[in-house]
Amino acid sequence: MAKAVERLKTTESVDSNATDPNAPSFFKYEDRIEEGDTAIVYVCFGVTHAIVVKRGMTLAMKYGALRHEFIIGKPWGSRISATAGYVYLLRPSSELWSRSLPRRTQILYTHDCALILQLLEIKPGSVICESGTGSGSLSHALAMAVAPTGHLYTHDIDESRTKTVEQEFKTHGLSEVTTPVVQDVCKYGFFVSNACDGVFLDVPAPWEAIPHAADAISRSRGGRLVSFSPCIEQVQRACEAMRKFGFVQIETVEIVPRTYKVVQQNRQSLAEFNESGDSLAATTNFGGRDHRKRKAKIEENGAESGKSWTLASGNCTAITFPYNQPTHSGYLTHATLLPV
Amino acid sequence: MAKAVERLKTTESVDSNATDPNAPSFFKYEDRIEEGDTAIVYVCFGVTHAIVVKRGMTLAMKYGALRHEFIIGKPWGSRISATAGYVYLLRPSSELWSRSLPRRTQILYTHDCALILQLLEIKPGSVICESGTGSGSLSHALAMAVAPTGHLYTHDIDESRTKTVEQEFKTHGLSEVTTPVVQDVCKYGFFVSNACDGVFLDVPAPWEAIPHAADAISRSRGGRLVSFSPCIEQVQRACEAMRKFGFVQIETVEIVPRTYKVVQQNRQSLAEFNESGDSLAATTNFGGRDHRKRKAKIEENGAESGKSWTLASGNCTAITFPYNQPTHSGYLTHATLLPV
Amino acid sequence: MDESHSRDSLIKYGVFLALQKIDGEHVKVFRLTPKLKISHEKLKFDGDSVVGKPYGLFEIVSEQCQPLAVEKLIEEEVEQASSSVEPDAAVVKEVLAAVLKQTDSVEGSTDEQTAASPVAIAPSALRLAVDEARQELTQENVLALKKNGTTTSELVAKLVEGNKAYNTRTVFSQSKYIKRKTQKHSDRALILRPTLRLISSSYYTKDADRIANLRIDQLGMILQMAGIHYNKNVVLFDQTLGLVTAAVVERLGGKGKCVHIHRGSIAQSIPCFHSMSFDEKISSTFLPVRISCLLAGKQLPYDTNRPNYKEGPEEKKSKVEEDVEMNEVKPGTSEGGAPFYEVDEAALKRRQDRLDSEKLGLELIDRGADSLIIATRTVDPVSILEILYPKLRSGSTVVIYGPQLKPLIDAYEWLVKKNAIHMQLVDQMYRVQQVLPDRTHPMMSQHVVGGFLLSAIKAIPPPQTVEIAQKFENAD
Amino acid sequence: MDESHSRDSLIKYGVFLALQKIDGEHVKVFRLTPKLKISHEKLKFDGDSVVGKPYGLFEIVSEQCQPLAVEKLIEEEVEQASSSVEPDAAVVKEVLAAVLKQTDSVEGSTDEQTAASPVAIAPSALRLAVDEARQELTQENVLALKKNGTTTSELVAKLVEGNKAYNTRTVFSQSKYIKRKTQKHSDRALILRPTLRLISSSYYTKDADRIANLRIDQLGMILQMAGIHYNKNVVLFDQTLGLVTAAVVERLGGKGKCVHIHRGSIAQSIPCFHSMSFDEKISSTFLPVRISCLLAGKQLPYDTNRPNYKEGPEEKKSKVEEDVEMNEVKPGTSEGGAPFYEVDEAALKRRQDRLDSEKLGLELIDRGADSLIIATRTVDPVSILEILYPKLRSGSTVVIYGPQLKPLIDAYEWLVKKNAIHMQLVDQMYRVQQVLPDRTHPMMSQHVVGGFLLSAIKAIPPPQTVEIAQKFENAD
Repeated sequence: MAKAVERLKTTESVDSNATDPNAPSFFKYEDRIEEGDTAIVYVCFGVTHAIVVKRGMTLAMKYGALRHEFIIGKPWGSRISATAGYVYLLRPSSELWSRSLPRRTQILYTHDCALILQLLEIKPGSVICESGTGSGSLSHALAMAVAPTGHLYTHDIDESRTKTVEQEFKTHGLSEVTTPVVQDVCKYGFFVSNACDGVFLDVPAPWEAIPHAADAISRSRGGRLVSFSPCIEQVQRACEAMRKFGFVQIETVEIVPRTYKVVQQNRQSLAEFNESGDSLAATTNFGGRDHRKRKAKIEENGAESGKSWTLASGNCTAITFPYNQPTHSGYLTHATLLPV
Repeated sequence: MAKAVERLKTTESVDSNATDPNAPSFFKYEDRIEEGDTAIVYVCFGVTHAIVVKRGMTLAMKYGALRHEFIIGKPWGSRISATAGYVYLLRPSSELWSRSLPRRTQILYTHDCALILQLLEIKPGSVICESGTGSGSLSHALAMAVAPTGHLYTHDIDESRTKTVEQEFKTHGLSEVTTPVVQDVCKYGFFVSNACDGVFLDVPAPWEAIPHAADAISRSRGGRLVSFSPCIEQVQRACEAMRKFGFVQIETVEIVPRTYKVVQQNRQSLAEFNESGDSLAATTNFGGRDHRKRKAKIEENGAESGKSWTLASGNCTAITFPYNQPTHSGYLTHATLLPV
Repeated sequence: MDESHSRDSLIKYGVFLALQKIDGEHVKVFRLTPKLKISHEKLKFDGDSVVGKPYGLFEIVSEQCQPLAVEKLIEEEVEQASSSVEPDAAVVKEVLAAVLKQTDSVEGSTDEQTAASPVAIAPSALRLAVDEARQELTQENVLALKKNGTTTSELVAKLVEGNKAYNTRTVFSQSKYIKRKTQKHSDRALILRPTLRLISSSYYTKDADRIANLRIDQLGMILQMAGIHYNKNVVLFDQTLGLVTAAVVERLGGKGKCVHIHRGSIAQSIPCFHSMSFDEKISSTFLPVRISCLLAGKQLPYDTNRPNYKEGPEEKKSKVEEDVEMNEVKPGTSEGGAPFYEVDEAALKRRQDRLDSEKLGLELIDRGADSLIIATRTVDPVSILEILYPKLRSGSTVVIYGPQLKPLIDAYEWLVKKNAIHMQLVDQMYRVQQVLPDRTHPMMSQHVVGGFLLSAIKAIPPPQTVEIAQKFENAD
Repeated sequence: MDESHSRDSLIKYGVFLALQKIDGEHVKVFRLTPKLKISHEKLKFDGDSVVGKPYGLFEIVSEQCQPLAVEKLIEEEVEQASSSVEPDAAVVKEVLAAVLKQTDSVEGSTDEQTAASPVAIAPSALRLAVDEARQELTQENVLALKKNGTTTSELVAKLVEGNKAYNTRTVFSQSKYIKRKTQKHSDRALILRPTLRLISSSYYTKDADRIANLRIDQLGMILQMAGIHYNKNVVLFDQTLGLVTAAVVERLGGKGKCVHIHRGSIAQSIPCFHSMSFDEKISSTFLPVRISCLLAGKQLPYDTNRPNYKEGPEEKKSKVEEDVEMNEVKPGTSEGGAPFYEVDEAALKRRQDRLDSEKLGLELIDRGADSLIIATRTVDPVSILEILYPKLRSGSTVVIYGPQLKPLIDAYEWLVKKNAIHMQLVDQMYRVQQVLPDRTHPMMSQHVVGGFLLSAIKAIPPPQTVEIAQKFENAD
């Protein structure tokens, strides 16, 4: 096939540590943190750092310095003091990794990732093709879902991204189930042909990649295709291409998430209001002049800001927070290719 | 102007009763129902009938027959027995009228009407052009908002619709503030030029009507344009036309409403569940085998079904109901034409 | 995955099937038994006719299923696509021209008006005429044609011919009419192995209340926030007919544990789980544990003389019947549908197996699971947290799903007091788009119910700061 | 409407203005006073420079406002439209070619890659490079250019030239970059008379909390469900800074009554109402009534020695200051900002006027209003219903808006017990769409807070059915 010739570059995965059950891995479930483990340092809601624990290293963050020495041997989930405050040490998960990873590109929101996995009908043993790799956020979620017997082929046109995610997979014990590929799938198709159970596309012109996706999917098993696009025009062209290449069950959906904060609900009667005004805000204690600054502060603390207050039992309510939220990320178009 | 020549047909309004303060009218606020009044017979949530009260007439509806005789002289808001149940007699409002009117076309939802009025910046004294008239649902809302000193020109290509709405306006005391016109605004423009404060378009090809809308709007006062379209492709073309014809503040919005039902909230502990199962549904007493039928019954009673139960104070919650709801009607694109 | 796919490539009796009409809205999940008459969205066929055929696309002629090549769909699509390169108006004119040529019964008076009618949609231009009244083909004609094996597209053409009102319609109503008629008489269907996506869709549109309104996107969020993957130890309370249980067990892929907390003596009312027909290896991670054992704090023996819970008699009976209809029963075992008093040897063996699994499950709970999922419909999550949260390993994930906000707010308060971190309370709107040339817009109406999701991570209560302070000179 | 529009066609001191940048996101509403320096979304100009000019479109050069003809915008639009008839790729290539031709400082290595790069958007293709770091034009350069009167489009061209990273960007980030830069340096603005739409938008994006999250679509629903039009008698409790009051008063058009229930001795904290600058005729329907009178059940005299409510001292002070900044004070009167101890003649006259209005208002309440609107933020609607609902005429409309669901559920229960009918509890999602060729999608993020709306109609308690039964032979 022309494909093999045109293929730009494949980075072969090294599976040195994959057979060692004690090697660092996202799948390890020891009680205590060991050297070489990837740990998520949870500073506060929305602020996390991923580190590979190594003696002699120090993490500098919002709450000061944290020497890795003091992390080793601590139980997962521990609270630990840094020089200027305390943090928590958490096990890596694909959700926490996507919050903590070094962003090289815009990444998919957790709610989109979660639905993509469902729409791909992914499970251990699935063979999945992805493009583009980007920052590897979804790639991690896909790799963890297909492990230990499936495989993820993740494609990107940018070699540096591919190299980085390959190194991350190695560090996270995911090398055996992943193959990062430098390849423009719109032009040259996927690394495998007639082999996979699902294809995920996050590319500018998905319609160009759809014939290649059809080719990558196993003919005997059939498979699923999911395409993510921000603009409706991309969706229109993608749907047309899917119909043309024999996909069925074509459907386009979108998610608009809403996050809440739990706060005290302060209600007052008309008489109370007449007496003392609404200086007591409806639900929170911010408001008035400086509320923008206070809002920012609360936002930083995020959904957990409630913790700093005494929540009177049973008298709580949830308010939409923050006031400004994502209202669109992209449309997810999904379809089935039947076996032949 | 060519316009005057091409104009197809104008139905001149007869304002015989408009000067009589006791004439039937949507603006009348007498205590009791008089002969000739339009009354809304409220059967149950979602079922209303608009009647013109006239001795000798009888309304046949779900709860049997209701002779108009017994309506005359009753206070507005009364509950009255028909032959097979009781109903309420309500004053007409544009919201109740739009629920009760004889539908000749699909009509706009209340939430869309409400926003359209805001986006038109309508008020008593405004001069508004509308197309199409359709069933006259929005026309009534517009006419009531511009009264007593403004005017509504409502255009439709279908003469029978125009005739019907003209008759309705007469019956409802709105003749003086309205002029229904049989005219294709996409081809021949509006009945007035350089005169109005706002234009509302609900036509298949709004981009064809937009230059005419610009012409209809007062040059010295400027004005507002609102266009309703179900499909995004219509919106794209409309926006392009608006920019081309000098509109500013062009924005497209959509509303997705959500209706709730208030029900008892039944919560059980794990031990209670273990003992007796979840035969007690989460929030309502429907469920199990026949729940589809019961659901239908509840739906009929609508939001007020709570009334038939004893609502234990403070233990209520609101659930999304019905399960299936409108999720799209159309996009509203609005814009400003500045005075010159 | 490969094994299970290649293992049984042909449809046979006893399997669960997911049936969906092409362009249909609902998925039907059912178990194929002999002599079954299947009826779904105006589609009718003999179940026997699919036996021995591969899963995939079928055409139904005279109530018999015949496999159909996907190429057929592609051909039609290419034809349609090549004509839709032109603006919609052209397509419509073609259709109209074809209709006018083929039939003499059309009144010609309004042709011109229609041909010149605008291309796009305006609600006000939509006439609400009653179709059936103007339809010249009678219902009997239609049935007769279908019996004779007329194909759907032929049939639709005939219907369009027979409909006098057709050419007085606007384009919107015309295309809607064609689509509606095609849908109604379409005799093409997909018959597939049930997957979580299909089962979830089937129950959500048919019976959202019984699965606590759990939608596929929120099911995905449960798995994502709980961090489910192979080799994970999960404890689960599931009031979603086994939907969440099935999703967790599938993601474990045969390695790890899914402790399923259930009422009564055996795990029942989990048709979604059964529909997945997991093989023995995958099922091995499914460990049902009785609530009564949890409440008692130890494993209880089976009380054969007195079931340790009461059935709410009629209500429960009719439920069992319904569940049978819904194929809740796992094929090849008597679980679920069997009487509760078992006497034979095999039954005793099964009971011992259950006790063994339960023991494993209870041990895991005591040792500390890595994830707790509560997918509740009526049960207060706090009453579950009180029993299970203290036993979780530190750093484990907690995910609570429920159709009501208030119980989750209470759970939020409870977790705050236990120093849980990374807490998020979310819901989401989920909307399907119609994507068609010049007719792209969100679906006009759809199921909108859903639930709320609370997620958190269990943290260890703070260590004595003294200990740390000794190590740092500049400690705060 | 005509009078008010033609009355003052030129901007003068003392008027309220609504300022919005072209392509800007926020509306700023403020009162024009002499020597005001206006600053809004990176826009800066002398307020004095707009005095004596007509409302409309302005270009700001060297901090001075110059009226700009709309034709200018149209011309540019036509130019842009004619080029965007081509697919996006062509536009991009043109832009790139132009950039490459004009500048020597661009590293050529990645040109080809960019030119061949895909046309549309993919998030994963978005590089998160820091713009400023790669920008060769310094901030000083930019400011100098602006001082020299360089136009926005010229400036953007220069910035694009100076940005080395420009041609390594994807189209998405390119167009985003141009848009961002254009917005940042755009010196065009609309200066308009405040309208409810503009005021509503201004407060919603800036201070949603203070107007109880009331969005324009929900404001519209309040008016629609309450059935507000000329000659209607309305009683209103307003915790939305006067937004709902202003909307009702405008719709009454000078005929009818709007009884505004307020705390304290005078109606305050209603900047939205004041920003509308209603003339005397329109304002005549505005009848403020003190809550204390309602609670007492009669009109109370003004207690000049002791204001009958306490200010929450600091908090209230800073609020007053802020409100002054926000031009809450009605021009030409001392209301709102004035001290509470009034001694002079004019003050006594105003007090008498207020007492007269209040008397009218109280009389209307007792006679029975046609509509009750409760737009609440913190106050329990039931505590208002208890006082006002019994006095409403039968058949009148009741609309309750609030940012929280629970108080509305309680109000729902209360109204059910009073036999209210036609009850609806709703909320709605409101989303802005970006509509651009090949880049159409809902806005990526926006303000999402809102509230809930409960509406009902007061019905007369059922008449004795005996009375009716006598009249019908076949009565049920």
